[in-house]
Amino acid sequence: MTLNEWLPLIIVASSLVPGLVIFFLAEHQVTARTVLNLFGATLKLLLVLVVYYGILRGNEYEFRYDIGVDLEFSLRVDLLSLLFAILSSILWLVTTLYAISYLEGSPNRRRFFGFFSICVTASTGIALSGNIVTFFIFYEFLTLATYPLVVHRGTEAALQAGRTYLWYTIGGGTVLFVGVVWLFVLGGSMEFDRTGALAGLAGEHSGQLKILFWVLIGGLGVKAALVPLHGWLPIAMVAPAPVSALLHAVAVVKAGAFGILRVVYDVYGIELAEELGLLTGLAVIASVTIIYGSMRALAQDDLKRRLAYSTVSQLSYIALGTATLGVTGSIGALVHLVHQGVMKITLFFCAGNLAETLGLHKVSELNGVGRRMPLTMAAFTVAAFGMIGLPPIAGFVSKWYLGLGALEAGRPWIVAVLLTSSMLNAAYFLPIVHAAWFREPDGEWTVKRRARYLETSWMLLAPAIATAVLSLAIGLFAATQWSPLEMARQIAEAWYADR
Amino acid sequence: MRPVEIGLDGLLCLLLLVLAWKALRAPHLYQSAIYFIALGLVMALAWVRLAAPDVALAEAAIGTGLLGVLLIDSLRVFARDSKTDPDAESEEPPPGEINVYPAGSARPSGRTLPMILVTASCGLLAILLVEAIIELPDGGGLTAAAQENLERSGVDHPVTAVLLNYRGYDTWLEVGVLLLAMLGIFCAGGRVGFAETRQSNPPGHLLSWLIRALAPLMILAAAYLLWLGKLAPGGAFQSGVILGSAGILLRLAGFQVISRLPPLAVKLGLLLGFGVFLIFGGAALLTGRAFLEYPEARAGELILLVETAAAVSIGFTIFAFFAYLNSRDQPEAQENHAREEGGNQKP
Amino acid sequence: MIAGIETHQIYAVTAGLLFCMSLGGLFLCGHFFKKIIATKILGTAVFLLFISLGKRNAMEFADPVPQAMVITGIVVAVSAGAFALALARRIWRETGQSTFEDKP
Amino acid sequence: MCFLLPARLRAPTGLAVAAVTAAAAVALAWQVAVDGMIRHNLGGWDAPLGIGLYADGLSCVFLVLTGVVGLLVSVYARSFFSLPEEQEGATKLFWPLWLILWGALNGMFLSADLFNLYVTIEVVGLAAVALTVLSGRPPALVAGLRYLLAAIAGSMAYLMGVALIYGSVSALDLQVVAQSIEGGSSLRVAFGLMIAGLLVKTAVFPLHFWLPSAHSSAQAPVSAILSALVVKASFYLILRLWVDVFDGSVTVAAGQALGALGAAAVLWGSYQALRQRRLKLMVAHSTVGQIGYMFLLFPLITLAHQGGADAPWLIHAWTGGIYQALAHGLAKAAMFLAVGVFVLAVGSDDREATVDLVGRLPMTTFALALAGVSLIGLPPSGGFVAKWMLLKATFTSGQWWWAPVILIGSFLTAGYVFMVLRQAFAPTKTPIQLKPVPRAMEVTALLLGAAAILIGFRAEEVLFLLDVEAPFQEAVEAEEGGGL
Amino acid sequence: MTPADAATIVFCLAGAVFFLAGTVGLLRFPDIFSRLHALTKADNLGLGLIVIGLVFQAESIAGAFKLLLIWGLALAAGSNTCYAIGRYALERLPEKGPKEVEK
Repeated sequence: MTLNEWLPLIIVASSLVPGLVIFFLAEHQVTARTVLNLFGATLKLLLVLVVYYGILRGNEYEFRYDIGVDLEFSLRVDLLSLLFAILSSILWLVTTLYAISYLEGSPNRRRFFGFFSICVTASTGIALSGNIVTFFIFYEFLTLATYPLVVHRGTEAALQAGRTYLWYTIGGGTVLFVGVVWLFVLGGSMEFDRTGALAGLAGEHSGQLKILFWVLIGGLGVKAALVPLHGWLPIAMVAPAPVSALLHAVAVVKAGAFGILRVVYDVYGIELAEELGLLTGLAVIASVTIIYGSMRALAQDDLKRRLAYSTVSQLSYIALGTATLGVTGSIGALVHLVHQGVMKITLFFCAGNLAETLGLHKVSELNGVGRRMPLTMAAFTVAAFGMIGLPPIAGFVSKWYLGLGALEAGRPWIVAVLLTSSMLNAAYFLPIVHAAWFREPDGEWTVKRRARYLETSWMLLAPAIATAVLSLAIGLFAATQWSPLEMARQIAEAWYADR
Repeated sequence: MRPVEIGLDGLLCLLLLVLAWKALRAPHLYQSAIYFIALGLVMALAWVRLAAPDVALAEAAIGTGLLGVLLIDSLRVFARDSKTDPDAESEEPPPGEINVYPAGSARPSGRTLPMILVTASCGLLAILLVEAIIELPDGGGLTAAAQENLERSGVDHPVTAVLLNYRGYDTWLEVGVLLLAMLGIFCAGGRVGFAETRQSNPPGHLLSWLIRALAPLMILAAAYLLWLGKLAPGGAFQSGVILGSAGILLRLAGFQVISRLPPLAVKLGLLLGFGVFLIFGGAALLTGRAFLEYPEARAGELILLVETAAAVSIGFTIFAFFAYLNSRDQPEAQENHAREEGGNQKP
Repeated sequence: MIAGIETHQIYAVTAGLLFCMSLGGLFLCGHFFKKIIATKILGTAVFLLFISLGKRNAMEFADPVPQAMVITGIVVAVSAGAFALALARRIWRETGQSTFEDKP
Repeated sequence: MCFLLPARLRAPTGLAVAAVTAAAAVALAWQVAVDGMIRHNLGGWDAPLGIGLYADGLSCVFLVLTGVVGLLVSVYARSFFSLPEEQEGATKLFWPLWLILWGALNGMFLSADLFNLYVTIEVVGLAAVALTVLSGRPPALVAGLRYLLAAIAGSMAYLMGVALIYGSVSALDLQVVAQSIEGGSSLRVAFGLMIAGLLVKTAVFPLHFWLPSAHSSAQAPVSAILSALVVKASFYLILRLWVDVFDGSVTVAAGQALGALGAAAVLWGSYQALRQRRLKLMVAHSTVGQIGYMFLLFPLITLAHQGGADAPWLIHAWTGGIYQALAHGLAKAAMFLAVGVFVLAVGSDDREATVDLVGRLPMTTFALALAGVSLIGLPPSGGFVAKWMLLKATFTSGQWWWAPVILIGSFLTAGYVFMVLRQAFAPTKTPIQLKPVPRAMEVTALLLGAAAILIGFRAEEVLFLLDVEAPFQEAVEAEEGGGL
Repeated sequence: MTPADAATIVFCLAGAVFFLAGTVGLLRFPDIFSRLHALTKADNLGLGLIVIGLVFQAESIAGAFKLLLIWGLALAAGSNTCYAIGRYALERLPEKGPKEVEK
């Protein structure tokens, strides 16, 4: 075996090993833990970049391992997996920094960081899975690794949320299990690079394939928070801010969305999906989710809950783009996977900063907070504008491509959905921005955490600003060679190459 | 088949069925036990009718004799020991009341449905089973094979050959089962070791004289049976059982048997048969033969040796069953009694 | 008709009946003591079948293999019975419980 | 050849013997893997007169499982029985009894003779009951008696079947019987009786009535042995009879019936487990459910016979069922041991008492969680591989009606596992004083849990071993041929 | 039929008659002592007669001796059993009065 074969495994292990080691460290060995965490995060990022470079030069990275009979574990790198892997390794690094400061002095940090690393392992594994079985293994692994994070605080609300989370995700996992086995029986091991294995079956088994598609979507839709399977997401908000940030930006919800991408493009293939008439249904569900999520977000006073519903809504842009036939729409979906992650993590960092520094949790308490915490609110504003879709921030790019794709595919109603949603986005984000900057503060701030120079601890501030700048940058430089947009374009064009 | 024979066999079988029915349905445990013992004796007759004197011996001695003693000894416990519930204490019949045995078949009325179900399914099973049995082919069996190899086995009696040579492994395990049951009984009793007490009412002079006289005779008989096993019905089991019953008789007459032996000897006695088998088996393996394989030339002597060890162990274990169970209750029962009296005096 | 019946068949059928009867008894009898007796009869029935099968050849010698197995079986069954009795006695002494139903 | 000597000595010797036994099992398995099936005629007498010992892939897999679980449980037991709390009753008899039990289990996996199998299952049964009542506590005594009577009835039914078989083919050796067997009602009845007797011992619904009380009232290492190994033994025997002896005469209806019992067990056992408040009872009920999964194997391999011996799902069903047995053995042992640690430390086995377990007994919680993951069948774990194979076989063979059972069972299992773990993260308001628990106990539980997960990573070796003299050779070859 | 055979038949029949009488006695007599009386007579004499009858069929002196030994042992055991039951009944009688004893 050459190094190229081992690299995918090493990428996955680069967070798993630190995670496991952390469990064996003592609670008070803060330095060792921090070093280990940052080392793992940096290493992973570097490795992913190395692999990206290699892929561009035409190298192949594949790791195979036979579990037994016909179960095969396979990690394989393609552009789509790289897109997701780069996103998660960057955001993991940032979030780790943030979490170290955020949780300073709280109990059970050993447990937290251990599971945190394992959680990222799972999402990298999902990204690199070479076949549907491996995908499923990591998908379930992710469920297990995130549960301790959701209930980390151990309060009654947290336990309640944990329970809801588990019932939803295990239920989804079970449904997905059926789907995966069924798929396996129909079409073999389902390597993601052998698209079209199912195409030959279309004539004979089209009924089965249709049902199977909805079984798979049903399983994945739980994590992707498609209505009506989204119930767990707003409740899971009780987790600490870094967890919510990671959960919403990369780990859990993206796993679902990523899975939908894989199923539509790599398992069924876009042609087969279209032929069976599956895409319209998916598009409808996604649209309903977008509108519903936004409406619900409007009604929330709790900042994190509002953000959560916003996630429900924004996530379905990916599904919507997937279901839009045509290169442009697919590009929109792919690029939104990245853009939404970066923007949403910024918003959660900011919400965390507000809560941690001033103890603010409600939208109605934010009057004038821009004066007390200008940098935080600046980052928040950038991300919020991005979400609404104002140029030149990242969100604009993805919405633009989505809309364009819908028109190309001849589905103007999707554009209407996008516009409505953007208006609703504006309706729930703009009041916050307005209140923060232009209203008078209601009274004195009760400061929980002081910093000497800045508005709050730099370790909390830096990640938020960094991701805000990033979301601005990937919007501004979308046309350059190294942007996510360019990557998305390559992926999508590959999918449609043979059409 | 002569009609007389059929009549005799039919009568025996009918008797078996009736006795079994009675044993299961008798209203008193005591009656159940008696019917069961009678069933065992009739069964021994049946074995003889079926040309299986070895089994008849084993059944009469172990199946009925030993188990009968144990059953009746247990009845003593079930009848005498009162519930530990202190409130019920005063309503208990006075000690010495032997005939009031707890009824065994008092059945709550709510159990009619399961009863019908069980009866119906057992009836169905009976039909299937009888049909299956009738369908079995006539003839067959391994008689011929056993006879053919008899010369190589070192003994002249086929049953002994099967027990100790052809299927010696089973016999080894079976000696193991005895040992295991002893351990199990220790567990059930919650105490390891024997505590024989003197009987509260010593038996008459006549009885102890008889038993004293019988004991050596029984040991002699045991040795004879052991030797006989080589060529005729008899062998380790039967002989072991006689040894065991000698011990039981002594015990019943109030002698302390096991308590007089050092604990190590007790353990050795229990382990002897199992161990000797194992040593021979291992030795055979070491000399390049199969486990438990006897060298043909000396098979007879070796088998006799193994049999002797097995017989001693069997006898000893069987006796130990009884000795343990029989002595088990007495010290504590007396203790309880003493405590109660103490308690009564205080208020 | 009657002359066609062999000794072993009479006993074999009896064995089958005994087996079913005692199986029913095992379920229906309440008291531990009777349940134990039922298991013993159950065993006896099986042994009876074995031995009657050994007698099929109508020879002077019965098949020695079933006989040896039955002797082994009797010892095993008696061991198990003694163990069961010991357990039942202990339960009775400790809790005054003599069936599975009554909870003292 | 390994002959396993029960030694009547205390812990250190016991442990040494345990290690030797486990090593012997592994060595034998190795030899079988390399050289193929081994047969040893005891006493130098060939079948039909003598008794043979016989080791093929199937027996070796179970031998090794017993060896691994047995060794770890022995280590655990050594600490457990030196605790002052666990000295009541006849606990010093644990070692001889356990080693006899182990020897008998091994003897059973190796035996090739129907009557000898009867003797070994009787030894297993008696030793298991004796271990159950070791503590001498009244609930254990009652449960033990119930277990004993059920076991005797079961083995007598089995023996009745053996008698009928001897009556029709005049042989007791498995291979000889298998060759000379023909149809006929007596064989069907014999087969039914044997299977029914063994079902009682395996505690398949609705014959599981004795299991929960017996397994939950025994002491922790004993519960682990009973749940992980003893019920597997009779399952092994059913499997052996089904595929090796009655190969030609099993019917679809019989397979479906057994599968239906298994399915009912899965649902009922898991549901009952969900309802229990006491942890040990919950784990015991869970055993009933998990055993049910193993029985789903029978309809799948039976229908295949009608469809030809090279049906592709055969190998899936076969390995799935056996993998379930292995994974459950490891996971359940881990679970009982972990619960044992917990009960010792906290002094209660109420489900609600697991509050803040993570903070107080992290290693034990982890063991519990790993075992739970395998029981649910979440990847990556042995349980996952098992359920994957079974589910796949149900789809391929067209018997899709078993699939919902598998899934609902998993879902219920997830329910009760997380009911325990849910509390584990809740911080305590009042710090509870924990009794110190020997480290070795926590570590062995964790090792078993980890093993249950790890066998999910590498099924290949196990499957290779299983291939030695396996049934369904045609299917294997067809599979391999197709693969190439 | 040899004279020995005839003797055997006569003695065995006589023995059987004693057994029958003893059994009838056991069933019909009112209290424990008279039942014991019936039983022991039947046992000792009936068995004795049958043994004598069988001695005529014995193949060797040793065989005959063994048969007689059986009788002797049965005699000893029977008398002892009878003695034990009687003693037990006597001890209990003052309190309880006559009652059923089933063996």
